Amino acid sequence: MKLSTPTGLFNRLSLQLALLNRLPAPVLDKAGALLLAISPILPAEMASALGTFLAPHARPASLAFIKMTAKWATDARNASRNGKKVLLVPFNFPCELIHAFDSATPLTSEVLSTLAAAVGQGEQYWDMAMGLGLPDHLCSANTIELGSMLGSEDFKPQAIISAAPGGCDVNSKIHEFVAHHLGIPQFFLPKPPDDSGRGRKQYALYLHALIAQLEEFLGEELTEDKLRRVLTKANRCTELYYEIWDLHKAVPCPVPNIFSLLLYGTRFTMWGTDEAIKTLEAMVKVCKERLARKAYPAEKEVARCLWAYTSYYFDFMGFFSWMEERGYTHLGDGLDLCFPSIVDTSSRDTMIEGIAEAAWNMPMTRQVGGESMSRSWTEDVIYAAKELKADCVIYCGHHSCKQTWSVVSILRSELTKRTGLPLLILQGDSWMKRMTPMSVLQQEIDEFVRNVVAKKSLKPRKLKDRRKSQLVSEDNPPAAGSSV
Amino acid sequence: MLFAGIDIGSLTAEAVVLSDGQILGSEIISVLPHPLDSAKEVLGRLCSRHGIKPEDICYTVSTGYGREKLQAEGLAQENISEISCHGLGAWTLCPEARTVIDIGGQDAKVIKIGAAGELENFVMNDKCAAGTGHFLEVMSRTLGVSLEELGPLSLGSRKPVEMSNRCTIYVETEVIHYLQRGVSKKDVAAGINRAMAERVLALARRVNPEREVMLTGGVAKNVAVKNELERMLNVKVVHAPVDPQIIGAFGAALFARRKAGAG
Amino acid sequence: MKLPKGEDKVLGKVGVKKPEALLPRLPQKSPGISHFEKAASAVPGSAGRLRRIEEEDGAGDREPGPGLGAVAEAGFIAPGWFGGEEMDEIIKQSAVIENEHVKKWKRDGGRVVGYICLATPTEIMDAAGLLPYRVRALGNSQTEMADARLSRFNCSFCRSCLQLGLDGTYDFLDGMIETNGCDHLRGMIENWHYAKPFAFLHYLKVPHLADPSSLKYYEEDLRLYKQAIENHFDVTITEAELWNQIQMEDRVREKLKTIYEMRERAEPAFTGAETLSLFLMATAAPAAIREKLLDQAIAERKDHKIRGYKARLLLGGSATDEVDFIQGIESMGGLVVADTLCYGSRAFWPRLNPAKAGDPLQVLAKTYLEELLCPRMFQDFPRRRDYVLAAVERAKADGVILVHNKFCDVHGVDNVAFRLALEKKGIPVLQLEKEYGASADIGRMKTRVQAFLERIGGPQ
Amino acid sequence: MITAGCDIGSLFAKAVILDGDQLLAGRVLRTTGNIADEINGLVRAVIQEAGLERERVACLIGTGNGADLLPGADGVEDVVSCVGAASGYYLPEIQLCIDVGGQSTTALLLNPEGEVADFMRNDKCASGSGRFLEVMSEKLKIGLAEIDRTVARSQNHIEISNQCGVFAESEVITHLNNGESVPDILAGVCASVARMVTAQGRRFGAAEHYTLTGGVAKIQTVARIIQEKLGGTFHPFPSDPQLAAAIGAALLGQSD
Repeated sequence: MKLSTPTGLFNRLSLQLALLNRLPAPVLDKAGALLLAISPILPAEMASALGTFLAPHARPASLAFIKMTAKWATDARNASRNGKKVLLVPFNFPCELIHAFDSATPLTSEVLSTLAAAVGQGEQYWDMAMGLGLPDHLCSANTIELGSMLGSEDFKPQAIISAAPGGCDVNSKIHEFVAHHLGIPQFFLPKPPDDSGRGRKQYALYLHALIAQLEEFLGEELTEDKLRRVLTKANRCTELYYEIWDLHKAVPCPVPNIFSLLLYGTRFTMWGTDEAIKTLEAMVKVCKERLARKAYPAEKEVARCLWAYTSYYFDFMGFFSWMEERGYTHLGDGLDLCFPSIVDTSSRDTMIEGIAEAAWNMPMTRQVGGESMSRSWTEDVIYAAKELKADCVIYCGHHSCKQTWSVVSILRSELTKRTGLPLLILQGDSWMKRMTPMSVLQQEIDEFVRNVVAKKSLKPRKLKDRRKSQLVSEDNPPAAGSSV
Repeated sequence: MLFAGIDIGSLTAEAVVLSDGQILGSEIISVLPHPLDSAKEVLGRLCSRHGIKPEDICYTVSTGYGREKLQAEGLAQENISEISCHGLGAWTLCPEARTVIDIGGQDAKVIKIGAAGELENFVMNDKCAAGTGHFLEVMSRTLGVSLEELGPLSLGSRKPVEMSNRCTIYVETEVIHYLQRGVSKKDVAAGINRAMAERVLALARRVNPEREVMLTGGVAKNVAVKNELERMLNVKVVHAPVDPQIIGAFGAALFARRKAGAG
Repeated sequence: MKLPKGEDKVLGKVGVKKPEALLPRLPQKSPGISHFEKAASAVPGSAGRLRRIEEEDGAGDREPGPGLGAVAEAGFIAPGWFGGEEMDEIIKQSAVIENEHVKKWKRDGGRVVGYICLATPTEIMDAAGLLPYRVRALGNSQTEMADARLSRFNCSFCRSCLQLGLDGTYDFLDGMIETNGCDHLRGMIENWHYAKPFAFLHYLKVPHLADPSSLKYYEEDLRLYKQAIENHFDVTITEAELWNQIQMEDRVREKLKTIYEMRERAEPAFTGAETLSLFLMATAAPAAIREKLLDQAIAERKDHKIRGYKARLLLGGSATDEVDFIQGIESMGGLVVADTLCYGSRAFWPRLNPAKAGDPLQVLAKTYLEELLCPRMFQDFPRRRDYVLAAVERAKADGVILVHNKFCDVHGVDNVAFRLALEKKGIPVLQLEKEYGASADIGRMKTRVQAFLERIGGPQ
Repeated sequence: MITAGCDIGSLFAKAVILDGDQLLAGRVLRTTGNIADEINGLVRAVIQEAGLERERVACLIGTGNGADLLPGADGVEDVVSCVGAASGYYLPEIQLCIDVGGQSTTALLLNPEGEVADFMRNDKCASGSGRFLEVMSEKLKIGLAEIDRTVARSQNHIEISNQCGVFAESEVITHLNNGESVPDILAGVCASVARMVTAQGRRFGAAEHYTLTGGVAKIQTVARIIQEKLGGTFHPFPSDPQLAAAIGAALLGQSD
């Protein structure tokens, strides 16, 4: 092992995770407890990240998640040694397809950026991309990871798959730029924005073409057996996904806030693997036990918040536990709204069809990649808000999400009209603290909950009988001597 | 023969008069609302201080925001962009520094100069306007110190505050927030200077700065920003032998001398 | 302090030219005399500040003609250096949204359908007897109605278009063809339709790839688009009529190309601002008029020569219909001799095959998809790059200005890749990020452009 | 009951004394770094202005970003609650209150009971805020109090189209360099602020009856353009609109 400190984002992260992965599970668990025990002497932010991840009520699932992520990163790290190729995929891509190949391993760029944000390393890689002159309105979820590839001695993937055309211009564009810049092949799974069935058919064609291209690129046939092996496990993941979904419905919510992230973190990286099943099972177990105990971290559940798109990841995940402490339940965000289906594993065709269905319903692809960006998104948010008994919806307003920003005003009016639920629109970058500091975001959420959401449950403050009043008499003008 | 360069920026106006290739005198004032007034004022002061008559100046080049207006109104024979002027001025003073970072009131620019002093490339802040002289001006005012004090003030800071906002107007509130909560001016000033340097850094990266860099404009006088830039960019900031704020006007005067055929 | 030796040479290299280039901002109008005759009979010294660039070459100043006042009253700054009756008229008409041709068409009972994206085959609308109108914002920067719906993070061009949609400027439209040109555009049309429903809205779904299956899909989509038009407007679009329109459109493209060739000459016949005006006119007038206007402009400028500019520039980048912006660049002496704009060469460079063989929709699909030169296509960066490089070479551009509207992701990123490619070839590039319609922003832009012109020198 | 409200915002601190719902005194102060002393002084001054002893004030409520800095406060309220309370109480017919503060614009939707039903802050950039207007008028060397008088002399419409405060400043400089007059440019700045505020005001759809609060509402030029653009019926806040949050705080101090 080289002794010098690696510079790139992936190199650093995967080394840290690889070290973790070497630890036997009981040791890791103990290490977790130990880390938590010493957290008061750690820097405040680091402590908050550990506090969130390793908080006793989430720890069994978090540890499983860390192990799973370590396996995911280590597989990519050791890929060339094991004769495998690393394919960089976006979050809105069914990674189980790549897991089905023996000679490939998927890396998800947004997840890497999120992990970087979780350990406070995002900004430096963003700056590397900016150094090339790239515009500052790009998506940090991609630009952080890709900035590292472009600007440092980081690991490079062998190919990029882009599933964003149709769902997100920014992602598609930055993928294209990176592929071109690094001189590696780029494969596509574009989404036709068409709800008539014609688009879905075309999408399946694109997927078949993609599979053929991958088979050729990897020199490996994607057999029925391989698909069945992965998709059987993916089906188990799907069952667990809906168990967690249902558990969200209980009041107070037994699902720890951070599970939103763990759930889609699993979906985007290791879906269809044993590690994913273990992680999801651990999550379900935690939730069920908490449900039985009616456990809730705060004194009481003050607000049940559904997040319309992404959450905030830049403050070492402390944001999730901050919400919990205040009695704000995070019911999941837009990235959790991927509604997987059980795949028919009877033949290669049915299985590929199942993957197409899964891809079609990946977050972002499903919502803003729909024929109408506002309608598909609105329907999903309203459905989830009703199902999960949300009493408010929060839009994080990541500045790069031009699609959601374009139609969030429509979402708001439809939401108000059809459910009466209020929508808080925040403006912060999900992955970088530069845009809006967490303290400001927290203040705004507090103000929103106090004044709009939880008002009913608070002590009513009756002003005297309302009447139209002269505030001041004519001869006593107020604020004399006051200046602007 | 006398040649003049007048640089009307958004915050300050400078004038330089050259005589026989030497700087006869220079003057800096805060701008007045109208660029013509600024030009007349700054040149007038310079002339009276050095006992010369404006008519004695045989060629004038204007630069900076007010450059076109000055020419249109006959106060200058020619106008040249501040980028070329800063480049030529800096190169003339210090030919080994091929990268010039000029932080003006509204614009920050990084200029690359060729071996013979020609303008090779430049980048300017097109993004958010934070990272300009205006930023430091607002912040020093908020801190209640002069622009000149902002640099030395921050030198002893061990714990610079972190400025998490990008927008100048929001950072101002952040500064107020820190001050109101009892953070020392030293640490706040250090945070401001670091934020400033970070913003310039992103710009500078785009042109691969050379080992030796010259800072021009008012910010060059801020020792903390200079130190931060040296550290972050891994470069050596060379000192201009004149007030770094007059380098634009100096470059303009050099152009004037050239244009008059006296070069 | 002594200046170091060699300073003289340096100054020569920086290459600053006498800034005479305060170009006349208004077209001249003098009935009966074409502009070159006017140029020859110009009276020196009379035009004051509105001096022409050619004065350098001894052509001298000339009197602003009559008509100038009338144009000024129309409330826009026309882009011409020269008038010429037809050009004046075109420039004047292209500076209003509901121009006289549109008004007349409506008065005569014609119907107008809007579109924005250049992946929209207008031949189908023409064949249905409709007037296809390419939506534009003409530098409008007041967007408070749009800002209540779209966000500050949305492209300011789209916000400007939405504002005009909501404030009634576009009430003359009888329908709209939407495309998934980019995310901002989709959001803009969704909000427009949500707040103020179109009488007719059809969504043409353009694939982001141009492989055979995408082509087939798009061809089918064109069929749906044709049917939607037929159903709503109660017309039948015959194959013969489609062929006619394909031929007509190809002739228009040919003429536009001729204009671009005339502009790329060593002594260009059109300024960049004039060319944009012509283009705008050619996408907002009935078919017959489009052709006629272009013919007239070509005839009028056949022997016209623009000289004395400082540098030849290529302008590339995102959707811009701002004549003012180009004029601002040209007023500093940087003549825009070529462009790779979406309101510009990219819209007509690919030629149609008018051979009347096969299915006309197939012909349209091939041209409009396979040859679509737009960063929304995520597969063919090399083709777009080569297109830019070829244009630079053809027009003998001294430098390239790449511009994108703030928050335009597809062009913002493509421009970086173009810049890297151009710089590799030693071609100077200036990259600008700007707010759409901020005409006063030209102050900020001018510093950059002037420095860029000083950098590249150009013909002395 | 006599109550006091103190609103410590990003640029200004405001304090009022209410007797029931009658305003006895109100003051506005531009704050600097030395906030604790300033606030103390402000509260003392306003109590004195009301001709009272400190003991007579039954309750002192703080609000605003700096509410935690208010010494001796009996409670803290959100700005939204305060502005909502004040505008809803004194103007029962309004459905919308647009509060233009030092660095943000907030649209408050009020229910028929005069309570805050929903609210929305403006986008990330500070344009359309009091600070934006201040920065621009500083550039033109015009005090905020002189804006209306200066704009009255405007003869031409100049458009300021940049939304970034600092870039808009460069636009202002460009106009100055082009020889445009200060009144004309200032009129453009006011129109630009008014457009931003209007856009925010429209986010909840059209309101029949509304009011404007915050310091910017005092600038007649801006308020007038907003009224023209928004339509509906404008109800002026019955006192200095910059005091609205402080008045609301004092009012909420009476509610127990």
